[in-house]
Amino acid sequence: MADDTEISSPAATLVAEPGPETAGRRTMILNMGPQHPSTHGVLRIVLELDGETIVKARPDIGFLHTGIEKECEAKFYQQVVPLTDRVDYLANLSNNLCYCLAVEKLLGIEVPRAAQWMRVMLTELTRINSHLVWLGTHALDIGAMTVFFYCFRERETICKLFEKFSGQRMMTSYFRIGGLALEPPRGWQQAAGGFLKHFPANVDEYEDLLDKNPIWLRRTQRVGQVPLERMLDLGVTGPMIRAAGISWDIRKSEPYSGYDEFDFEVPTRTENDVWARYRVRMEELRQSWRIATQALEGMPGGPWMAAAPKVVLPDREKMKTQMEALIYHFKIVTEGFRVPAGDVYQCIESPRGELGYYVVSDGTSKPHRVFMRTPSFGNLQVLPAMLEGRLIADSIASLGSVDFVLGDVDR
Amino acid sequence: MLSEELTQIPAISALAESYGAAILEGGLSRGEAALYVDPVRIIEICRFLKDEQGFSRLSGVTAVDWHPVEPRFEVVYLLQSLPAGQGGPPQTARLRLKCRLHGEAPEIDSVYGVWRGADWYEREVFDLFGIRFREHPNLTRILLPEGWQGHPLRRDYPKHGHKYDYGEET
Amino acid sequence: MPPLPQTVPLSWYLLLSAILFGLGVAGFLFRKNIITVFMSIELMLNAVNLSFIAFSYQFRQVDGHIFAFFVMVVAAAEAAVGLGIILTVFKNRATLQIDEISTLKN
Amino acid sequence: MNFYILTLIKAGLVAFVLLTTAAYLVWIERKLLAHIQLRLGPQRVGPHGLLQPLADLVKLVTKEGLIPQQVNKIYFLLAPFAAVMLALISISVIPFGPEVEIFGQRTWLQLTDLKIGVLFVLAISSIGVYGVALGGWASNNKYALLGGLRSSAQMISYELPLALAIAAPLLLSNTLSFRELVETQSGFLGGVLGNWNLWYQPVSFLVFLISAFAETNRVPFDLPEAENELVAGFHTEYSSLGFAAFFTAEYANIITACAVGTHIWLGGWQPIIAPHLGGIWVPSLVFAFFGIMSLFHATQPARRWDKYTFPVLGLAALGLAALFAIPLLQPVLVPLFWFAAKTGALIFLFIWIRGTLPRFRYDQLMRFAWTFLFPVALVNLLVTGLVVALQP
Amino acid sequence: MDVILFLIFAFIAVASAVSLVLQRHPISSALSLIGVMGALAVLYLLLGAEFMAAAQLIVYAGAIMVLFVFVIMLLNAGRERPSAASRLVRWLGIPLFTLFIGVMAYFIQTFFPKTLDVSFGGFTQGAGLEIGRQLFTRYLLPFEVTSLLILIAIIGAIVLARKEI
Repeated sequence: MADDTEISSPAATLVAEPGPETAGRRTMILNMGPQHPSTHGVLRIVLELDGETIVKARPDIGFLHTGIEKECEAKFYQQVVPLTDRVDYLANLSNNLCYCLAVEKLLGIEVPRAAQWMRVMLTELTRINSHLVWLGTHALDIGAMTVFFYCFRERETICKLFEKFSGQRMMTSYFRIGGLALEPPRGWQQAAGGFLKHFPANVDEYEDLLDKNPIWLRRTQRVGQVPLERMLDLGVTGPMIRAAGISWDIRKSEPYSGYDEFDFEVPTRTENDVWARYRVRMEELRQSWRIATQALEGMPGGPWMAAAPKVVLPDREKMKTQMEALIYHFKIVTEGFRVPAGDVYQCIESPRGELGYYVVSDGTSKPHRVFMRTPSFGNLQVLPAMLEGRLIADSIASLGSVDFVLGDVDR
Repeated sequence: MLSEELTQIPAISALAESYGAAILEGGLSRGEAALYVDPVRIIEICRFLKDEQGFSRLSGVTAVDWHPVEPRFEVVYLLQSLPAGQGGPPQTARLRLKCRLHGEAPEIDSVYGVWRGADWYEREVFDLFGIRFREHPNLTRILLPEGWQGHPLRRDYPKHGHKYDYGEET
Repeated sequence: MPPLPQTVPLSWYLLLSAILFGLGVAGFLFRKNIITVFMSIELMLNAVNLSFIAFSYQFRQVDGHIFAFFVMVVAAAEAAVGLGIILTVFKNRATLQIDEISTLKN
Repeated sequence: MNFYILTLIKAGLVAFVLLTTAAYLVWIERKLLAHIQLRLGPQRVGPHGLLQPLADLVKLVTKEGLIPQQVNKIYFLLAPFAAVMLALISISVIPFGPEVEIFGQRTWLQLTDLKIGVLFVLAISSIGVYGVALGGWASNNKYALLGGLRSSAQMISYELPLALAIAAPLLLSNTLSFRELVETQSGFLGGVLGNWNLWYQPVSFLVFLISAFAETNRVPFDLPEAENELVAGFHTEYSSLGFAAFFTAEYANIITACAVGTHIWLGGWQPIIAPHLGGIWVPSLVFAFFGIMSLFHATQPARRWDKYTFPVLGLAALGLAALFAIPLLQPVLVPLFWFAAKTGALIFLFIWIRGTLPRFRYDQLMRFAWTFLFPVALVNLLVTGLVVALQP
Repeated sequence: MDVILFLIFAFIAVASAVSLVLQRHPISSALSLIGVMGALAVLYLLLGAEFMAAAQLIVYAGAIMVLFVFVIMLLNAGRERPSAASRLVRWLGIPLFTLFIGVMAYFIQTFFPKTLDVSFGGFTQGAGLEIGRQLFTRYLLPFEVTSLLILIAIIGAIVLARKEI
């Protein structure tokens, strides 16, 4: 055996030169991502390892930065809606909703009750959709393969439902400033009702696979804990903070789109670990189901669009019969609508936490500035605190429990 | 100088009492309170609001560029308090702080010391607007690559990027 | 070339054992890497085991096997402790070269 | 010379059957997992994806074998070879059935019988770690190295409970040869149920199963290749034939482990039910039932293809049933059937577990081996030893 | 047949041992040593020591050498640097080695005449039964003492493996 090839190289070093931060200890730098099965996209985490223990974790983001905020400045207000879909591609309707609410607030438009309820129903389905993807991938990360397929079975139904409504499975862009883009299709009640009827049983099924599974418990309990103060300090929101014991849900504390008319609970846990986040999201699945069922059953009648001719595209029917409607249609499509100057910050509870749109208008038909306060960006800051001092395997579970979407982080 | 409605909000009246001179302007529109404050004293004000008035959360930090106008930049802090409600979810109050900065080498103190969560937001503002945050522990580009030229969210940064500027749209 | 014998003379086994032992000694003396030195010792032990088992065959008794078995056990214990020592030494000195670990003081 | 020819024929046959089984095990696993997960699994290549293994083979062979720049070439190429070779060697001492007469030749359905067959399998499996460790190390990739390190530590640790678990039934059977092991389990408890070691040694069987999961790097112990942590673990850098070799080795190891379990605890090729209760007809009945089911389903095809595939399948099964009913062939085929059925049941367990359980964390895995499995196996061995010693 | 097998595996053993001494990289040396052990296991089989052959593979190749490989991988031990003195030693070494082998061969030929032959199957007690019996009767005390030794080794290894020393 000729041994001409040089074997020892820095890549294979478990025992590197002692770094300045970890004087005396030998560590290895592991570049996790941007292409790694468990970073859920293009997140890169630079891990400094001592054996399999993480000494230091430094997240590196921006690989999916597409400059959506800049792009918004070049679009008319109504043209921004499809862009918001691409921010958090798993909770597109939440983003649609938040943006529409913000602009409606600027415009001072009141959305009809039927549209509000429909929005609530669809955003809750979006939440279910997003949580299902989270549960599936999270379980897959920990090695439970079957849960993934079970979750995607229900997600498929939701996607088909969305397709029925908007013609698109993921990038629905279904909400418009002033209401809904299209009238709901015929037979939508049956379609939505059919899904909602079976869903609780499906959640039980997921729990059957995981809840009492000793390996699952061992992998999730007391993993990924961060002190509550640290979490608040870092601006963590959503299920993460609810799993830490704070019963804060924007749907309750600052109701929007008629959420105060619905009866639901805000699930909380106090353990503040991966397990608690899992439990909180599982409960949220049930609560979302409750809200969606209520919305479906009590769906009020009436128009789907606000009575704001300068903002809302006119009916096809009217356009062909009324001159005025045709003019409005022409003006809205070609030069958009003007929005009074000012700024608003509208936040909603997205599946991941506080989703806020800070929209600044300078009085023209294009937004001067759209800032997206995305939940994943805020939540991801907690990573170093969560990973350091833990094992690599725990980092996978912890990462999954944050439930971030890279589109949401990088925008 | 603050409007009647604004001073009825306890946190703002308390702030006006202690830091009256630092509050330059204030307004309440569409139910949202916003204060323009002196950029020099931003840390003190934030600390006061966090420690005394319960604004324990920083939702985000961003900026707005009013390009031809000077002072050009507005740094916006989105604050939120989370006091526990009576037997229910916390009652939240929101407040916006704004600081105007001049376009020549804009600089402001970092509020990282007050809320750790400001870390990435300030880096993002630095990255996209080129506003420097003094005393920030790691002020580097966060979304764009290290060697990127310019700050894209400035209004004078072409919307189609440098290479593809056809001169039609600005 | 003489024809090969039908059976193997016992002395061949012993000679093989001697050669292996000699090579072990050579490795022990020549090599600078502490792990390789350690492996050379293992080679010598193996060579001795071969002799034991060959003798065991000669006397048609299993006592040789049992001695070889004990040697093996000792080798296992030795490997556990020895490698532990090597790990510790490497942690403190960052080298495996035996001539660089000549002093007890750090 | 007859002996050599026969051995060569048998070796070729065994290698062929084992490799084909390993390839089809992939298909079976994909199908089973798919059905556990409410999917259909492979469907495109051949009826019900039956030619999928062939397609996989063609794909893997014709793919470019990439050797990255930074690897140590010799060991990089040696590792998959060693893995697959060691995986195939250990099958040579495992019998598939009793002594039979084929074309007037009396022979054992086994390559060779070692007096220390069990020890031999243990020895080979303990060396099996080199393929994985070396592959991980030679790849010169951090993920692969971590995978290699994990697997060597894991396999050393689980080797202990495995050996201790095997030792206990050996005390009962008082032999190290697989052939004799199976023969000591002949006879029937109360004249009905097979006199298996499993009934006397349930604890050691469980310990063996768990350790076997760990030794073959299967869920929930598949940490060396945990794709969510270490990308693909030790075979991150392997493609084409290298990857195929590791894959084959893994499945061959599963087959070996299951066969060993069958022989030591489940009575090898001994039937479950005594012959006088109709045990000899069980294979025929099973195949006949399967064939009738297939034919029945062919009348109500769920998919277009089923109209043609199910009758073929059904007729083939009925043919097998008839084959098993021929008295002349029964002495050969029935033991083979039982052996295959028991091994298949264990393999099914392996796949089933993969569809159900998540993965352990590394430290939990080690703690499980040392603080639970090892003491349990040890106590079981002590108790067994005491009982055997105190028996008159 | 016996002779052919012996010669093949003796050659493998010697070649691997030479490779162990001459290879510059510890991993190569370790693999060579595994080769030696594998060849020796086959030779043990030829000598009728079936149990020892299996033990050789399980304990030596399967456990001890895995530990070695593990440590080499863990430390990422690189190629050895030849030191200045080694050339002199090598010049002296080869004659010394030949001398040693020669002397040994002489003694072996003197003490063990050629009449002692080894044929496969000539000794059949090495299959575990006899070893076990001897181990637990005649050699019970040494056996217990080795268990004590192993205990001490375990404790020693644990103490050494602790982080702060």
